[in-house]
Amino acid sequence: MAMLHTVNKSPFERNSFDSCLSHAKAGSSILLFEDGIYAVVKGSSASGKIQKASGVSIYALGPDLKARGIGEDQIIGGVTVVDYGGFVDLVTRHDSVQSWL
Amino acid sequence: MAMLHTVNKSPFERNSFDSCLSHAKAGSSILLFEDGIYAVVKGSSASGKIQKASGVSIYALGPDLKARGIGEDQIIGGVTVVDYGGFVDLVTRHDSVQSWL
Amino acid sequence: MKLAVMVNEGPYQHQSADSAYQFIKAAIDKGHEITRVFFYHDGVNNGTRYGIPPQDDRNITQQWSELSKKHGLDLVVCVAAAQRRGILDADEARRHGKSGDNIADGFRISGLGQLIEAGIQSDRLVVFGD
Amino acid sequence: MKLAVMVNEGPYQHQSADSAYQFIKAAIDKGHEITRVFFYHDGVNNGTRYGIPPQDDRNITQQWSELSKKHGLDLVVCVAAAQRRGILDADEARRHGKSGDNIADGFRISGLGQLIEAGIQSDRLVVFGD
Amino acid sequence: MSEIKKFLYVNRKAPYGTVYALESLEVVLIGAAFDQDVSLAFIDDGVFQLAKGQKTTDIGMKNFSPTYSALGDYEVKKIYVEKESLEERGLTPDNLLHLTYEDEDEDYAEKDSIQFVSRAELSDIMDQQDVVPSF
Amino acid sequence: MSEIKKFLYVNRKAPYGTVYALESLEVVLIGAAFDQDVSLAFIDDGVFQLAKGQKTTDIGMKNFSPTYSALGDYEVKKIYVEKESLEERGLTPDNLLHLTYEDEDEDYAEKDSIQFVSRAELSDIMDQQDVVPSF
Repeated sequence: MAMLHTVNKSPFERNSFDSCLSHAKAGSSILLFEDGIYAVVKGSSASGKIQKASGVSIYALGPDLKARGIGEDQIIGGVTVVDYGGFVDLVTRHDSVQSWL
Repeated sequence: MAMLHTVNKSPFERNSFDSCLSHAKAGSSILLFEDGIYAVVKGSSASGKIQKASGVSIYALGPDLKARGIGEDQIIGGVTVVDYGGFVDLVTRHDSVQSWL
Repeated sequence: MKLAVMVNEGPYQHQSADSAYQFIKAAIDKGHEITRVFFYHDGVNNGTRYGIPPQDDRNITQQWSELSKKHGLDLVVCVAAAQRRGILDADEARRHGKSGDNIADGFRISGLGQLIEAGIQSDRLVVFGD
Repeated sequence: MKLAVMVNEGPYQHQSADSAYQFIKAAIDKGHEITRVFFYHDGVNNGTRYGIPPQDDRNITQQWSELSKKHGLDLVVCVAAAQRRGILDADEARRHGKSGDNIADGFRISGLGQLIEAGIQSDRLVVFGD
Repeated sequence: MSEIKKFLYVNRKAPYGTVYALESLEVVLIGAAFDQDVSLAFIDDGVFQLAKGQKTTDIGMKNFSPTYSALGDYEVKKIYVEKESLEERGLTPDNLLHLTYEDEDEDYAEKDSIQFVSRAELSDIMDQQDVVPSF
Repeated sequence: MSEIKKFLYVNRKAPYGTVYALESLEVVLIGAAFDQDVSLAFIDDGVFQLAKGQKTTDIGMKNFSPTYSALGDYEVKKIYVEKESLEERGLTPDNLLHLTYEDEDEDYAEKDSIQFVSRAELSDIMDQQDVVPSF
């Protein structure tokens, strides 16, 4: 089965992102939103961890990036930016959803 | 001046404890309470960091230890356990108080 | 597809309620059915009609009420969590001898079974929290 | 010594309100003066009298009201934060056309200046939050 | 419709500091009446919820840890505790409550409810679920 | 009584995900009327509060970042940003708002409000304060 994991917390403030990464299986996806989007900022201590996660697709919510002033040129490669409609599609395309609160 | 720092968050869940440790000056004190008390559990990945903090006095709130089932035999050496009255004394004995929320 | 949503935090303090609202609007736009929005923990505070946010900011409770009216959204506030935190409908207020109630239009108070039921009857459960 | 306290979280969801209460009781027992307890952010939710916690649990709002009555504690709820979150006294309710108010005994609604003033006039400010 | 779904309640937060542990347990107890396939996972700070010897009198809050011992009576038998989470926190299985249930298929023999699993095993368990309420 | 106290507002949280950044700023604006010695520190995720180019339309929340630029008019001139916190988060000073105030002692010359300081320097600054509201 393919699971969608969501992370809404800053990877610098909480362990949700680290814990999610260490539990997400190959073939699953992670959607970063709210303060979770900071994990994809280029040059940050968190973004290196993402690049090591193999077989997991990474998504980030565009509206939350924009709100926080993080331009798409500031984020690492390999991340797909989606809007709320894309968030909905991710939920329906995966078999289940786990929120890392 | 001597500052009292308080940390009420788990060192495994948040960065408050790490950030507090890296900002507390020699001569200041740190009081761990609520979920912050988990930092003093012997053998945990957090307690090693405390032992490296030199010149900073570490206190833990007894009522919060007891509530969480952490016995005094489970905590590292060099930590002074206080009750709410002791918390008050720490506040009045230091020049100012900073809460790491 | 049938989607159920749980909201664990109150309005304003955390973004959870805003994110849930935006997610649900987008899901409705795409033709999905929102079987239920279940408000738990501090999430019950979404259901107070006493809030008066600044005029240049959004009114989260009013947004929920309007979305519910427009699309027949089932907004359920957990009774146990609501009692702890002081969210009451007229029945609850009467039964517990409180002088008034504060629940907003479109919200109803019910038990935790409504969350489990939504989980069983929906294709997905999505949780928004802290 | 003169101590001021700020509480940033609502009751039950976080331990902050409980910790602040225990701290204040201990400070009073030691003969210190609590100049003010300022409730900010979700902390304003400590001031609702509509809460009905389970009978085998503590009633945080009632604890505050009783402590205030016994020791003349000044319990101040920030007006801006309270309006956002739906905590109203009779005046606020009337002014904003709300059908009722929900503020508990011993609490009063006032401005943020009361926090700054407490910081200036007290020997220490202690913050309890998330 | 008699579809059985797999519910996994994921507990990642410590008790008392926040209400999530207590109110999550309330959901599990209500949910037990619905005849679904129920599991509980305790990972990260969630493992602290199961610490034995909790005494809350001095913080003025209700000690709800005895309720975990009642889960067996509610037919909640699959309780997964992540080994790595325990170890990182300086805990061993001996620090935890001993939770049991009566196996009706084996003449009501008392059996352990807690299974200590690795992070990798827990990832597999998570991946097989239909509904994952998190708190 | 005309005692001047040193107030340091410590901001450690990102904007929008939680309300603390916004409501902290409201305290600073009100506090500015009290003629105290006011400083602001942005450390950890607090540095994200000062990111330039914030556009909140799509999340339906109010963009309050322009208010930081008004701090100079409120005589709030000492804004400390921790270098290490910026670096760990992949940001540089160029990613931040440019905050200024007019120096009345120098013919109202425009000066930078933000001072980039090291963690060690910020520790010293914290240690000298009388009142440290945190959010």
